[in-house]
Amino acid sequence: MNLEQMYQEIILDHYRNPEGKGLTEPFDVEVHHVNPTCGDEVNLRVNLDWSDAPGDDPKVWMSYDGSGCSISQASESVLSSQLNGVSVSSGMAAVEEMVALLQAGAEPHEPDEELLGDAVAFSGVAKYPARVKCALLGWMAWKDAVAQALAAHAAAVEEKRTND
Amino acid sequence: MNLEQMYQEIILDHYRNPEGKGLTEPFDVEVHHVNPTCGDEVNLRVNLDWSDAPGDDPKVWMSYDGSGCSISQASESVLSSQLNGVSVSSGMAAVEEMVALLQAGAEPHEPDEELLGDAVAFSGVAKYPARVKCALLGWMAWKDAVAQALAAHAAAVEEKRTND
Amino acid sequence: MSAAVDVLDVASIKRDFPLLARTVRAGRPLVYLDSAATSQKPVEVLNAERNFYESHNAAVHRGAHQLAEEATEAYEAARATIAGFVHAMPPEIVFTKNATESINLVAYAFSNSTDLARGGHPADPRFVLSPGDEILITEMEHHANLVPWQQVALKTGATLRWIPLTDDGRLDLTDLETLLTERTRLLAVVHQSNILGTLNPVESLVRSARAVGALTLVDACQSVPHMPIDVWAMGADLVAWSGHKMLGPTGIGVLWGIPEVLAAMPPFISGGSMIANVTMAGSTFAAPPQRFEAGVPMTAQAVGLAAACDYLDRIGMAKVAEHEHALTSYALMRLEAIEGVEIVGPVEPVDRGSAVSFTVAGIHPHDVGQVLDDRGIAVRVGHHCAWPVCRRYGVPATTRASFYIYNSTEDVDALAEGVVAAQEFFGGAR
Amino acid sequence: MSAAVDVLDVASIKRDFPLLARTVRAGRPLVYLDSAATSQKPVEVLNAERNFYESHNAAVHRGAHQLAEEATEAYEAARATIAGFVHAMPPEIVFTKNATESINLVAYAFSNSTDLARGGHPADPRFVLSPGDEILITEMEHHANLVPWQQVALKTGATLRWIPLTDDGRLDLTDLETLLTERTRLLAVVHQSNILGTLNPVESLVRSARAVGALTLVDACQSVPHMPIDVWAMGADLVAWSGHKMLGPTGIGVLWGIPEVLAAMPPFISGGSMIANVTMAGSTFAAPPQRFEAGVPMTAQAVGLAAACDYLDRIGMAKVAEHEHALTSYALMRLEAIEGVEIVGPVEPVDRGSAVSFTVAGIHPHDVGQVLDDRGIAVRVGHHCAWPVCRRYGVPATTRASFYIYNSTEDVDALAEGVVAAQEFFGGAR
Ligand SMILES: Cc1ncc(COP(=O)(O)O)c(C=O)c1O
Ligand SMILES: Cc1ncc(COP(=O)(O)O)c(C=O)c1O
Repeated sequence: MNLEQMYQEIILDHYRNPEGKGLTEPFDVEVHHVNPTCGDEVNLRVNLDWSDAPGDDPKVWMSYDGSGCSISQASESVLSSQLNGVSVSSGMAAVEEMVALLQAGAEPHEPDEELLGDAVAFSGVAKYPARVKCALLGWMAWKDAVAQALAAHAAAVEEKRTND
Repeated sequence: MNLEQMYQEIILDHYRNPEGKGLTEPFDVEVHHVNPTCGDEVNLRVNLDWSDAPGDDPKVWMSYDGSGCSISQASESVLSSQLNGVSVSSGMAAVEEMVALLQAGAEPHEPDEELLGDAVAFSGVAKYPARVKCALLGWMAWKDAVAQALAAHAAAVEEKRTND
Repeated sequence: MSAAVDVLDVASIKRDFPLLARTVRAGRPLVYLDSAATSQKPVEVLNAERNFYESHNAAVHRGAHQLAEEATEAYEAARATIAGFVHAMPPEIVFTKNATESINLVAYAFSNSTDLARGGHPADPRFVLSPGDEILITEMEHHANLVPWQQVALKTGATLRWIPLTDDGRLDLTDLETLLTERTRLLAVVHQSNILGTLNPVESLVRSARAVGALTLVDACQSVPHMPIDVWAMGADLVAWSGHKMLGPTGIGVLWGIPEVLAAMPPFISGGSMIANVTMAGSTFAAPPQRFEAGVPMTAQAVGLAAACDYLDRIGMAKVAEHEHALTSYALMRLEAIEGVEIVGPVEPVDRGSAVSFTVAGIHPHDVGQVLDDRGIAVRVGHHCAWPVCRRYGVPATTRASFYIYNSTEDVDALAEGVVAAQEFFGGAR
Repeated sequence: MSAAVDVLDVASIKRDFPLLARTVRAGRPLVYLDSAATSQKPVEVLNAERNFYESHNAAVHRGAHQLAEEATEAYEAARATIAGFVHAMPPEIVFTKNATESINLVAYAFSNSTDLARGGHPADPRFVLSPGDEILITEMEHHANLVPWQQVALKTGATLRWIPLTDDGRLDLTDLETLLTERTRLLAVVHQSNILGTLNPVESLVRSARAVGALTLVDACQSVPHMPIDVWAMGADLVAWSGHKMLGPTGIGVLWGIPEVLAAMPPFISGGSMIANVTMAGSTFAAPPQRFEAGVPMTAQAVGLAAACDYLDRIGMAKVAEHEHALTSYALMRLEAIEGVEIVGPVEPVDRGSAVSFTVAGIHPHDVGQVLDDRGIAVRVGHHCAWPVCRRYGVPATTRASFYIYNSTEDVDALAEGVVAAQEFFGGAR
């Protein structure tokens, strides 16, 4: 039955018991994303950890809080469990992969389970275009927040250099 | 053949040899009417003659000049020959009758030949809605001009009364 | 467990609508409960459009050839039919692309008149706004009758005010006297809310607005399709609605107006076919409705909408209203009987139409909608372009079922059973 | 006396157009020479629209049910097809009701930005006008690209200027340097004149305008239907055209724009589906193209227009242009050979399209059109919504024949014979 294909047990589990929900400190950037067609909302914070970052690829810590449908809530929970403490580069790769999975269209996309972990459970959502935005809401917020944090960091470095 | 039904010989005659074309003086009111879809234009002057008018029904003298298609030009010529020197009331009745003739729609209108004279020849135009405005251009200008002249006369009388 | 008997012969009506015969998802028969968003089209409407294209298509009001005459005749006959449907005369009917354009046409009459007056050009003072002037709407407006007025306020310096809502989904008229004053230049109000279903007392509101000298605009998107409407009896200066919600094609809307008011409004969209005279240096404009119909119009769509009016007239709008009233009463009863379901809007089937919004405790509307969809039941979920209403009632969104002539009590039963199924499916949730 | 051989297989194309099989007046076969006003529709376009209504109709971008998904998919797929037709990307395509609305959308970007800036609200300076600023058009614009700019000038205090015409129907660019200066904020120019047939050198004009910092808008109503168009290669910021002139349904038009330019433009028509966030106090807006598509759109019409693009693409736009060029050359030759006939527009078939306007000495265009109509030949007579062009050439009106893919050299023969017949009929006139 279609419904179960979309609402995999793993999604319902994340929805019922969301992981890591609640905003934490410290953070570099907080973003607020909304899905204008249904009113789902997420606040998402990221903190870049340059401590043992190989060159320009820091670790990203995140926290979030949000409200919305089961798909958006479960997806944010998976995001939090999957992308906490990963490097920017592998996090961005995971986001790309999630987008590819969800916008697969007619030909199904064979997901990279390594990158996505539990998020592969969202493959069924690709068949429901109206829900794709729900599943991507948190992931797009993460991408936006990280990009902002990187830009802020680059600006700070640049300022320091000119001041020196 | 349809074409000859519309372009009755009498219409073509009036078109080739228009009657009374050219603006004359004196006049009470001049109006300028245009058909915005085709650019046909008419200038029309009326002069009310109250000399032996029974009460409020003066005679109307008119002159005109215009450019446009055969139908509008012929119709203005007929108007000029038909409605020069008639009383306002019978002129207005003729205009009404002309409108009824031209907007007859599916059921043909049996025209009042007494009132319309040569203008009955325009009955074929009723079948061509796009040309009805051409045939009515001068007649509508006449009606407008007479209404304006009557209003101006009434205002003058009223002013005279209050001044007295 | 069907408790009521349908007023209309739904089975026979349904046969006129090809789309309603299709199945969705895994072969489920379609139960279409989203007519407040857009209605389905009877074959008669599709045939009317197609016949126009196949036999009479040409640019209207322009050519001297036979096709152009026929196209013009078809377009103007459609105007007459649509006018008759709401007891109006043809010159009072302006064709637009949708109700949103109709309302914007009025909004731009204000901002354009204000611009013209500022530049020292003639403009009817009723449409010229200054800071201190007020536009009054309600908190239950569709975005289409809210956002344009926010824009007018931004552009002219006028103030936007609104009539608030009561907890049971009606206009709170307690402070009407402080909201509707000589400062009010326009009252723009929805006749029937697309989210709450509330039928507003527009006649009396319009009378009060007229008493303080305000112009009045009624958004009748959700009433013209569903009940007998006499625009003159309503009493407003201007009334806007869409064709696609009343069995007509997409791409056509209507603005009705009192001739004298329409005549006082400057052009909105300008171009061909709306002019009286054009030179490079300046132009003058035709009288309404042509003044507001620039360019080649939605001719085939007007013809289709007229066919829709004929179809509805044959059923009879009083019967349509009666049928929907019965369905709505039954739906309210069935939904209220489900524990955890909360109606957003009037719970009494009095002065309300057939849009029924609700929430289900613990289940997001998107998820309710998904379970219903899986069962072939098409409802709408979200804020229904009336986001402030959701905020007012503290819900992120609602699930909305809405009924029309092709819906039956069985459809209501399917809805109620679907909601229970959603509760079972998400049973374990918080 | 058919001298040329048609480039396209007209007989076979004609069979795709149901209307072209009909007769007019007293049983005359129809010769349709009025495609510059509106084109006829192939059965494929009618089927696409009907199939949408019968199988996928729902409100787009709104529902979570299967029909809503399908309708959204159909609408966005149509956008992609139409984008591809002019070598653009889908987000660069805004749907409107006709080209007139497309152009007004740009005109209102100027007047609305000016209003917002006056009120101290943010607005992109490129769209804010003040006295001293200039808008440059040409003397051969259709009213749709003239009257809106007159209105903008009235509202903002900007000055409207225009490039004059040469005696042979082309733009007179002699004084271009004094007309196009740093004061010029916008150049709005027609690609191909609907009355003269002239094909303007828009690429170089647009380059000159860009050099002085002006925005550029091209009215491509008469070029997109008739020749291969690459909007990016054209070089303008914005390009407008209509669907109904290119085999598509009535009620749909297009505005193409450079994404960055569209993004700088404030909303035009506002309401549902174009917002990002709405509260009673204020709203924010979606990115283009949604920002400019308020309300339930002309969904079925977009689907129909995409089918029209597919149909034309299958023939090949280069072939379409070649076919029309041959017909136009032949028509110019045939008409010029008739004593008393005067072409209004370029007489050489170079840089000109298939709209051929002419006058016949001593016979008013209305009367010429009537005789042609009586013979089954549909042409347009009048000022063709380009009244200033008639004034420029000192004629009250013209007769215009215009050709498309379904016209043949026999149609040109019929036209020429019809003109001679008109001369015979009115022979005795002055
Ligand atoms: C050159 C040109 N511009 C603009 C228009 C207006 O197009 P529409 O009437 O479809 O809005 C037309 C057609 O009438 C045209 O030929
Ligand atoms: C109450 C109300 N007003 C306005 C609109 C806007 O109508 P449209 O989208 O057809 O322009 C709608 C429908 O969406 C509505 O329900």
